Amino acid sequence: MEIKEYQAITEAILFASGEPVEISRLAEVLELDEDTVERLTDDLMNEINTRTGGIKLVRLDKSYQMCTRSEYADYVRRALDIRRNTPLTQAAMEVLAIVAYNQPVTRAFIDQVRGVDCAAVIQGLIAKSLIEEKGRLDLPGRPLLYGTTEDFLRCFGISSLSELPPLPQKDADSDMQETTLDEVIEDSMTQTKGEAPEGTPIMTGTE
Amino acid sequence: MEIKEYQAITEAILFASGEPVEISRLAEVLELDEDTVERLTDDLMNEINTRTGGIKLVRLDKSYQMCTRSEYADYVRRALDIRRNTPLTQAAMEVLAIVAYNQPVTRAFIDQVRGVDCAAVIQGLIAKSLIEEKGRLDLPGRPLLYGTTEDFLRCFGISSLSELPPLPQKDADSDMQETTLDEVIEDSMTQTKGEAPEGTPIMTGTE
Amino acid sequence: METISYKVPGFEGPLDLLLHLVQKHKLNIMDIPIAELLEQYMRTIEEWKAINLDIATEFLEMAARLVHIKTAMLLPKHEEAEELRRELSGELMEYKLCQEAARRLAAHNIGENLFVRSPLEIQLDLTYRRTHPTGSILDAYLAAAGRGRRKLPPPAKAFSGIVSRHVVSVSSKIIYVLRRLYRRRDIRYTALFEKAKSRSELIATFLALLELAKACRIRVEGEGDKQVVYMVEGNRRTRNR
Repeated sequence: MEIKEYQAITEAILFASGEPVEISRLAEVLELDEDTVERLTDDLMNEINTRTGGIKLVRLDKSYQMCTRSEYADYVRRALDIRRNTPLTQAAMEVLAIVAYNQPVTRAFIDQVRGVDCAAVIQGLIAKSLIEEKGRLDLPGRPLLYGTTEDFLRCFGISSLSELPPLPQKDADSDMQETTLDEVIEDSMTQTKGEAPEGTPIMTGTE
Repeated sequence: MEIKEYQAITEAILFASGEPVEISRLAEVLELDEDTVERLTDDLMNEINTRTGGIKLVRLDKSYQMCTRSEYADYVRRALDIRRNTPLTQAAMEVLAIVAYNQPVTRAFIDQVRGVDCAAVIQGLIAKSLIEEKGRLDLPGRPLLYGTTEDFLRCFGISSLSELPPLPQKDADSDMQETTLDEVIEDSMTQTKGEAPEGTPIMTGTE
Repeated sequence: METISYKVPGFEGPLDLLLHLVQKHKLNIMDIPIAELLEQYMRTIEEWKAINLDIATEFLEMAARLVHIKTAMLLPKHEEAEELRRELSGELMEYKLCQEAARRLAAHNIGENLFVRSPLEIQLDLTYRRTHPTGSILDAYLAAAGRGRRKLPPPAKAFSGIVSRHVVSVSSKIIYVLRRLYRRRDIRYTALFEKAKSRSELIATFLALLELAKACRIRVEGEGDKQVVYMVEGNRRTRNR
């Protein structure tokens, strides 16, 4: 088979799936190794994204997805009668930022950073498919862990978490000084380590 | 605006819609007359359908629709099929286990045990035919009850629910580290009242 | 807790308010003048009360915490107060960083303008075909239900207000008090404090007693050194059903 044909099949699959499709799945269907699939899909992406059209391919972690170009959003909305979603609230953005930069995280951790109960906000972000469960922490109570989704990557225009906007590090005027979020969090983790994890089930003390 | 741009918008709309879009609708959104829209969409269709790709445009009466090329149908089907048979997520496994050991159960009960909204996971398990509806509870709101299916038994290599791996017994004292406040209270209440501790760890949450 | 609207206009929570006050009054976040911050904080709370806003528990909890730190600082040796103050500084910096991260992230939000398709409807038998070892269902159950020991989640969120963050040791004291009461139905009030090794343990025990009394799980009778704490019988069942 020719490269062009593999690319055509890939295009058909991405169109039909709608959702992000993993490289491994494409490789299985095309009966090619993943490196080859990656190379030819990157080429396809390049071709589609440089021609004048309404569609583009995005790379999301280990997947590809087909979507519309953002510059035509207003027309698409009008044609399909899509109401604008209410934008993410400040609370939702804060929770999303905590999850994005620290994943996987527990709800207790999110609550602690924000100083308020975030259960409802977390549910909302899960419903919007921006965050999802990522297993459980191996601690008493086995709290759930949350992380961001591929939809999150798409919505924020990045193809992997390494492309998240950098956080302030040595901003001269801020009080942050040289602390990164990770350091601050690390600190607060060690500080609170002695205590029971806050939040859901109330732990017995160790008397 | 250039013709190319109108065509790009049309492409975006047809992509996002998936369904046939009427010429009149396109004309309204593009703010062009229908003849013009027809001409430029026919051109677009011609262009898309003559290049080597996985997508084509079709004309249906007074509408256009974007779809995959039929020669790639088998690949598309295979890709979607793989998607459907990806292994169960941890969340799905947990919901399945809660249903298996406590059936019939309400969604509220499942949500309560896991501490998160499980509606989407439950729907997924129903689609996979691992759980099914088992009537309604005779309570206000008449909540649906769920139980496991025969496919569930096959999936886990057992021939009846009685073959589910037994749950560990409560042991009297070593559990204090992980108990919740409620359990402490409950335990000590049953102890003082001289009742035997119940064997089933989870009671149906429907009292 | 979800039922209480904690969102006071403009503020995401007590940390947000504190950050606002720190910036407004140009306080040093690394070396917070607690007395001044407390005064500003209370003034804001009073203003809200004056216009009949519901003040959420988180805000009151923070007020109590500031008072606690301020009081602790009055002691001649106030290492503990310094520690509490540093802890608060850390939390504020962390939250500030969180807000900054949220701001930077929000600038990249293009999700609204990208449209994706829903998967093509193909008639497929969706029945799950994989098989799993029988034991994996038990593993999953234990993961979800917590070694088979977790029953229904705590009732009515009765204690959520005190379980959070800094005062978390209060929850262990609640258990401590209840456990002692389960052994005997009544206990001398002062006996509950005898084993405490630090001020914060004393405070936590005291707060635990207040919470339990408020939840009608215990009753305190008598005066002075003769006070006795009683278990309230049967209450949980009625509360819970």
